[in-house]
Formats: sequence, structure tokens, C-alpha cells
Amino acid sequence: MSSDQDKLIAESVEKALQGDMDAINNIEDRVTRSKAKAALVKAKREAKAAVAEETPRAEKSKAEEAPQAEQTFAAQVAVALEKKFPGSLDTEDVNGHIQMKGEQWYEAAQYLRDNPDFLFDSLQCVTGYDYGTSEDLEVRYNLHSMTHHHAIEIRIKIDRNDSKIPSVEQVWRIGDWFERETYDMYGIEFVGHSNMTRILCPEDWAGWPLRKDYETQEMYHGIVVPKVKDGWE
Amino acid sequence: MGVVHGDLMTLNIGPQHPSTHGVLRLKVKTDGEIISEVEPIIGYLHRCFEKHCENVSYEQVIPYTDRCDYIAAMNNNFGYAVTVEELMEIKVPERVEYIRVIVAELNRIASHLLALGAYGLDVGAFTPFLYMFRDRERILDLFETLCGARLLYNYIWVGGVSHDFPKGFVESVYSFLDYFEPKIEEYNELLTYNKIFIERTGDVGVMPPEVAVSYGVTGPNLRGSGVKWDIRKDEPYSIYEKFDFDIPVGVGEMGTVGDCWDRYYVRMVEMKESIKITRQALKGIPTGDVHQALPKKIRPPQGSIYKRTESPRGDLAYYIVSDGSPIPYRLKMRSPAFTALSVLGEISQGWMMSDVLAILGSLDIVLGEIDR
Amino acid sequence: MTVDNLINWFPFGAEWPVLTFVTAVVICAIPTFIFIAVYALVAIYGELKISSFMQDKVGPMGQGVGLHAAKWGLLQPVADALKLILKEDIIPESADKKLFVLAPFVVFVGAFISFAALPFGQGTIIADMNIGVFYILAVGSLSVIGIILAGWSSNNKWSLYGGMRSVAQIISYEIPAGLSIIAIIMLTGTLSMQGIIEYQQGTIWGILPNWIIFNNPFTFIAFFIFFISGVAECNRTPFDIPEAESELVAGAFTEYSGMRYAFFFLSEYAEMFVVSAVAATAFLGGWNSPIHGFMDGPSWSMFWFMGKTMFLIFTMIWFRWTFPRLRVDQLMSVCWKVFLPISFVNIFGVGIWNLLFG
Amino acid sequence: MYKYFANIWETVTTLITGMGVTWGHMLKIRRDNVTLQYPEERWPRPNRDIGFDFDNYNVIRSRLQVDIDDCIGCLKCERACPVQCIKINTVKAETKGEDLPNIGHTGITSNGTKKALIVSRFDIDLTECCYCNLCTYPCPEKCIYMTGGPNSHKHPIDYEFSQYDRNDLIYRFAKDVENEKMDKYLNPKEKAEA
Repeated sequence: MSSDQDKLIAESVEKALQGDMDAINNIEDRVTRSKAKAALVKAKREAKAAVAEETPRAEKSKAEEAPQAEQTFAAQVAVALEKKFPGSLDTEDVNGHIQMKGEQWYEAAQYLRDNPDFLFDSLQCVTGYDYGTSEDLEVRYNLHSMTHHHAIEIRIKIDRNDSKIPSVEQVWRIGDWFERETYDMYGIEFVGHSNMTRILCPEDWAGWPLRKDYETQEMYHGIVVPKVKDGWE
Repeated sequence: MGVVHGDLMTLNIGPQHPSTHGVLRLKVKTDGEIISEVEPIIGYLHRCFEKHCENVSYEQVIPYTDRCDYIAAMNNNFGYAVTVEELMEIKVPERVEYIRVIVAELNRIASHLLALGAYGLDVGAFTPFLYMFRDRERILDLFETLCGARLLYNYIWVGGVSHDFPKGFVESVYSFLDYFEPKIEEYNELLTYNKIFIERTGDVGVMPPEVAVSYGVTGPNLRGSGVKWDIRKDEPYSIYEKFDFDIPVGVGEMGTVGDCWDRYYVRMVEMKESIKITRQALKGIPTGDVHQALPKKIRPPQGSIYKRTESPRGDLAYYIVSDGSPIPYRLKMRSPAFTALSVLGEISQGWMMSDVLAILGSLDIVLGEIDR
Repeated sequence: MTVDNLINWFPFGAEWPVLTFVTAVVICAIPTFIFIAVYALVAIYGELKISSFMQDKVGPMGQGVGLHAAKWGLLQPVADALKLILKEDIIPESADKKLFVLAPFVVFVGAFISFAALPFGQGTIIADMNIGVFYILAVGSLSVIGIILAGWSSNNKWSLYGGMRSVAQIISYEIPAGLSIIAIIMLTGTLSMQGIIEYQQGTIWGILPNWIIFNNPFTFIAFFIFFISGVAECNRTPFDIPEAESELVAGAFTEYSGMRYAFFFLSEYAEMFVVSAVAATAFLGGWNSPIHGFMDGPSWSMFWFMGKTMFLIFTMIWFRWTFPRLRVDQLMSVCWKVFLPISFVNIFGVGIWNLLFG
Repeated sequence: MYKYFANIWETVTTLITGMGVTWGHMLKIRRDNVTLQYPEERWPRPNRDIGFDFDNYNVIRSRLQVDIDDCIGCLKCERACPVQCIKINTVKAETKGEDLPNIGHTGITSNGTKKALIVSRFDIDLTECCYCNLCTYPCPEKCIYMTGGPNSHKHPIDYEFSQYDRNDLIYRFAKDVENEKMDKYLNPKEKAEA
């Protein structure tokens, strides 16, 4: 059997190299087919090595073009924010998103919602983010305008040990639940929120599950939290 | 004559209750039959989806996305695959795009059928529920021949789909659509235009567009409030811009714009639009290899992406942060049902006991997606 | 067979009047109870099958061994009943135990004693009272007390809701039902059930049976008002707000299980029978044959009576599996804003009609 | 006043329309019935209008099955599993592709691959399995698969495998060898010395 197999593989790989992929795809036996494909990859690798250098460059230039169109809008918003609230931006560098400081976030949020140029009337998503076990936390807001159909992402870095940020619950009502969820998962406290409690985990859950330094509790209400299944290791 | 104010009674609807669509608890303050405050308490179904995702590779996340919105698993897979593909800059073959649209629209029909049927059940009509399940079952049958699974498919992969259509699948879908289209009329006769149903849902639980937008409500619920917003049209992903379809919006035919009946009816019309899309896609489906663009190893470059897709419940978005490893650094799912449920407290104040459950049903929530 | 006949038949009637009376009543009561039980099994089976057929399924089809042995699932209701009887009887800790135990029986008694005045056939009636209709309407509302007892004593918020809703609903719907009956009594001039049926013998113009429903347009409307009010009194969909399984879990009966729940179940079906029987008697000619002279007479009378009653019960089941449920306030407004004014117009109309053409 | 009667008229007509729908379905039950009598009838039944033939299946999801004779112990399925419900232990064989009848080990798979490893443990916990099928794709020997459907020639469909005890749902596919024999094979020298 195996000699037949080898022969078949060799034949189909040759055909495939000439551009007829069906030869391999038509092999009914899956094992033989996968072997043939592996052989094909091996054969192609050398041929590709020379060509490969050119393609990434083309891709890169494309990738650079796309964000630039977006950058203009994000930059516009950033400029407007800087003008209205001087010193509110964390970095001048706008790369598809705006990096802000937490202090004036509530006012800035109101401004973004009400300014006729932007009208970000919908808060799409609030994402908590952890840079690492002993680094900063971050909150990322995705805003969207139902009128102008444009979107922006705003990021606010906060200190890990003193994670406080103004709440935007009063600006976008959905902020209520999104912020509770972020609090639940990251322990980021939203100052000014009317009901800053856990939403998904139980009230008495210990720790902030999505932080990178989170460790599972040993026990919860007298129930041992299993780490590894019995007899599975 | 003054108004007598008695004490309010606190009532827990759920976590075990016939019409909470899962394990949801509504803490309700009632004055007799009148509801004065509703507070949804969620988290009973929390399965740490986001934490799981930080521990499994990109392709292994797909079965987990199935289990978020288990009613429309195809759309969840679709959203995730599209997001990762955009992050990795993969261009998938034409045929794959068509296959994805066909299965996603079929699943949208299945999901709406469940939503409408369960809504009938919420207001006390049992039979429409079973009729709709009968037809939903046919879609599940189709999916079973396609990928083996009936509910949690793991079908749409990053860069492709797990299998090509089996023999005769296109004809089966055509025959299903031919069978299904007249059934919508039957549902309308039985439930939609039933006067009792209209009395129960028309003018009830009105959600004004400003409230809906501020609460981040999306999908059929937002369109029921008269806002014409559909990501398939306004921010087309995949190949939705190729198809010709309408976005139904609520017009307040049986009451005020944004009432339960509008939300219900938008879903009913949306099924027709889905049929339209599916027919067009079936007609134009090209040939090709569905596994052609499957990446050998999914290792997206460093970066983050926020991508929205239209699931049957609204804007389903994934926020993925990649650190260049084969495991997502952070994956956040923005679930449409989460935002839809948050509006319940606002729009059900002052209605009656029975109305609260009618409003809850009209929001079409899936607790698996809310709690994740 | 009436109680009176039995009492006269006993040889020692004069010496022991009380004993004779009690014996006669018990002799009548036992077959009635058996009748209700058997009828309930049939009705439950009918409901299972009809609802299934309407929903594109076939319902119970037991084919295995044991209790489901019968073909087409015929023994399914028996199995259900056995299950309910054998189940553990749970009384909640904080319930008012005496009332909790009492409630199902009060509900059942209300439905049960109504059977005393139902005319099953020509001459087959337990007690042909001269106030028959009035009696049935009166004892029919006894079940309200039972339901509110159940709702209150369960010490459960859902039960309380169900009980309160039920009371408001049943008391309201008594009124249009009663007013529709009044329109009939104006025609027949008697409250006796047999008297009402005897009034309906013969034909109208030799074609239509001389039933009160066909007597004039007002009685035609009165029939529907009476029947729908009757559906509401039985707490059946679309008026099942006291139970409302998607809202109130099981309403007043949430805390009941086993035998006690079976009694509520039984009395619901018994009440359906009573309402349908009264509607058949008062509007559809009772045990009269629909075609004059065809299959007429005492031997067929029971067949016609049961046939008409079962048809009305089927209609109730049909309602249940087609309609959504009304809301509490809508239920009330249907009663007070639609049925009540129309009932008044009906009484007036029947009177005028009777004067002009009667 | 007009509205009042129009309302009543609308109610009556729409309700009667609805009743007509259910009535029609009741009469046509023989044609419309969509249910099966489950334990007696099972799902793909060719003479019923619902469901499909086995031939039409693309792929199936049911119980996982492993042809242990073909398994080369490459651990690809274990790595692919998103819920870690597969557990494989392997031992290096002394000679590649040699049969070891005393522990029931076959040296060469049915595809002709010579095995370098002995699979001493292959457990699948089907209480945790999420039926995502991800483990079956990478298998180079096609030896882990879901039963039935297109695979029915290898193993008939098995989707009803309920048990009274959770532990019975852990399927152990490795050859049931007594520990002593295995130990003997694994370290024969130590045994001999002892």
C-alpha cells in the first residue's frame, strides 16, 4: 500500500506544482491527501523563498494607507478635544484612537455627545484592559454616532493601584451596565456611578477575574474550587 | 380625595420562572398589579467567556462563541471570523463569503422564529410557538446535513468554513424557502393580527428612539423604534453590499412607534428580507475551494480591532487585542442582548405585571449572551 | 331518576325521614362523582389529543409496556391521574394549613353540587328544582371562595396574585352570564331546567329546531355572551389570568401538588362541563334532537345532551389552543364595557321582540 | 360609537381567522404531523418527509470514537480540544512498528504508518466534550471520529449514551492491559532485578 501511496503523492505534487491543485484535492483518502499536501508545501517552500521578499512590502504599504484615512478623523476629534479641554490628551500621537487623561473625561464625554460636529450619541462598548501583571490598567470606549455614522475609540490609562475614572453613566445610559461589568472584571472604580456593584459575578466574589494577576479562590462558600479534575493529570 | 399609597411589594421574577428566557432574575416592586420598579439581576449563567478566551488559541475560541448566543451560533461564528480576518488581513474566497451569508441568514430566520414563537408563549398563545419550532426545525435539519451539529455549529472558521455544501444542499435550501415563505402568512393570521395579541402588545412598552440609542439598544429592537440602522447596510461587512434588501422599521401600525408590536413585526418582516438575501446568494454562489484561505497557524500581528456585525439581536462586536501570540491577549464581546436588557428597567415602569413579561419577551434576550 | 322519586320509593320513608333523605342523596352522589371522574379522564384525553392535532403533532401514543399500554395513548390520562394521586403531598411550612387543605375541596364542591340540577336526559335529573338555573349560577360561584382560599393560604406571592385576579374575574363575569340567562327566562317563564328544555321542543317554520338560540337575534347574541362568560368563569384561555403559566407560574395553584392539585384540575373540567351543559340546556335545546322527530325520545335524549355539551367543551379547548391571553385590565374592560351593555340591550330587545312577535 | 363596533367586529373576525388556522391543522394532522414516536422511530427515516439520508450527510456530531489500533499517539487531538477533555499518555516503543501481542499493541496502522509510540492511556471525558469536532480534523490517521453519518461504516451512530454515573461517561479507549504487564514492558530490567 505504502508504495502506491508514495507514487500517488509524488504524482499529485508534481501536478500541483504546475498549478493543478485538484490533483491533490481529488485524492480520496484523507491521510494520503494530507501527506501529499505536506510534500507540496515542502516543495513549494524553496520556490517561494525568492518570491516572498517582494510581497510583504506591497502589503505593508497597503496597510499604512488604510489607517491614514481614519487618522484624519481621529486627529480631528483629538484637535477639537485639545482645544476645548487643554491638557486632556495623554499623547499627541493619534493612531486610530485617542489616548486621554482621566480627569476631564466626564466633561469631554458630554462635549463629544453634544457637539454637532461629532454627535456621538451611542456608546458602543466599554472594554477594560490590563497591560500586564504590574502595569497600568486601561479603559477603552468605542463611540459611534447614529447621525453621522462615524466612530472613534478613546483610551484612558489608569494606575493599577488607584484605579479611579469618572463615570459616564449620566452621558450614555448604557454606561451604567458597561461600567459595572468593567468594575466587576477589573476592579476599576467609576467615580460618580450610582450603583457601583458587581454585575456578573456574585457580590462576595474575591478578586478581579480579568486582571492578569488574578488567582482563583481556593474555596467559595465552603465549596472547593477545582483546579484540576480528579484523575485527569 | 387623596391617593392611597400602600407599601410596595417586592417580587422576584426568576431565577426560576417560566418566561424569563433563561436564568434571569427581575427584582420587581409592585403596587398591586402595577409595576413601579424593575431591576434585572444577571450573572446566573456567567461562564467566564472572556477569561476562557485568554487561555485558548484563536481557533478554539470559536466553539466558545457558539455558546454565547446559542440561538444564533452561526452569526456569532461569523462575527468572530470576520474580526480575526480583518486583524490578520486575510481575504477569503468568494464562495466562502456566499456560504457564510447563506448560513447566517438562515440562522437569522431560525433565531427570529424562536424569538417570535417564545413571544407568543409569553402572551399566552401556545400554538404559534410550536408552528414556529416546526419550521425552525427544518433549518436545523439543513444545518445538520451541513456541519453535523444542530445548534452549536463551529462551522465558520477564520479564513473559511469547515465544510463545503454537501450534495443537494442548495436545492434543499431552495425547497425550504419555498415551503417557508407562505408560512409567514399563517403566523400573521394566527398571531400577528389577532386582536387579543394586538391589545397585549400594541402601545405597550414604548421605547422612544432617543432612549433606545442612549441605552445602546441595537438590531430589531432599535429598528422597532423607527431608527433605520443596520450594519449589513450602513457598514457592510463580508459581501452584504452586493445584495438588495430593505431594512424594516417600526411605524406604529398598531399603536405608538417603538411598542412591543413594532419590535415583533420588524422581526417578522426581517425574516422575509432574509429569505430575499438567501435567494440572491443561492443564485450567485460561485465555485471554489472553501479551505483555500485557511491560515496554517492563526497568529495575528500585534494590534487591536473593534469590529461590529449584525447578529439577529443587534450589533454583535468583538474587541480583540493581539500580542502576536496564537492566544488572544484580550477578547471582549459586546453582546446586543446585554444592552437590550438594560433598557428593561426604563421602559417597563408603570406597566402591569403581565406587560413586564411581554416587554421582556419583545426584547428577545438570550441569557447566554448577556452573562457570557 | 330524581331524588324525590327515590325518597318516595323507600318503604320506610315516613318513619325515618332524615335517614331516607341522606341515603337518597348519597345514592345519587356516588354515580355523579364517578361520572365526573370518568368524564374528566375523557376530557383530558380529548384536550391532549385535540391540542396536539392543532399543533401538528400526534399527542400521547403510548406503545410500550405498562401503563402506557393502550393504543393511541388511551390510558395516558389514567396514568396522569395515578401519578398525581401517588405523588408526595407537600404542604408548605409557612402555609395556613387548615385553609390550604380545605381550599381544593371547596372548589370541587362548588362544581360538584351543580351537577344536581343538570338535565342529563328526558326525566334523568337528580333534582328538578323549580329554581334550577338560579341554583346552578349560585353554587357555581362558590368556587371563587375556594380559589381565594388557595391563593391566600399558600402564603406565596404568585398564589395571592392568582387568587385576587380570579375573584375579580369570576365575580365580574357572573353578571353578563346571569343577565343573558335572564333574557332566556323572560321567554320560557320558568327557572326549572326541564321546563326550559320543554319550552324548546318543536320547530320554527318546520325547518329550524325551536331552540332559544334561533328564537330571535338577541338570544343569538346572548348565547355567545353567556358562553364566553362561562369560559371566563372556568378560567380557561384566553381568560386564564388566574393561572397564567407564563406570568404567575401556576397562579393560585402554585404551591399545590399531588392529590390536591388533582382536585383543582378535576373541578376545572367539572366546571367546564357545567357551563357547557347550562349553555346547551338554555340555548341549544338541551336533550332535544336537532331534527324534529329524528332520533327523538327519552332513550336518545342523553345522547343529544352529551353531544351538545361535548361540542361546547371542544370549542373551549379550541379557544385555548388558538388564542393568547388577555391582560387583567383588558379582561375587566371586555366584561364591563362590552358584555354588560350588550346584555342589557339583549334583555330589552328580547322583551320588545316577545311583545311584538311572541 | 363607530369605533366601538368596529373594534368588536375586528376582534371577532381576527379571532375566527385564527381559529380557522388551527382547525385546518387539526383536520390535516395525518399529512402535517412532524413528530416521531421517539424510542420506536428514530430520526433519519427515509419514508418520512423530514430528515435526510445518511448519504447526504456532510459530517456528523455524535459520540467520539477512537480506533486505538490506528492511533500513533501524536497528541494533536489533545492539543486541539478547547475544553481539554482528551487525555493521552504514551510510552516510547523500543522498535518502531513492532507488534507487541502481550499488551495488545499493533505496530503498523491501517494506513501503513509505523508507530513509534505505545498509547498507554486514551481517555475522553464525554461529560465535558462540546462536540465541536475540532479534534477530528488534525488527526493524521483519521482514527478519532464521530460515530454514524458518513462514518457509519466504521462505527454505527451512537448518540444515546446516558449513564447513571458520571464516571461511566469517561471513555477509555486504550487497550485494557493489566498494569503488571505494562510495567513489565516498560521497565523489564528493573522488574527482573527486583
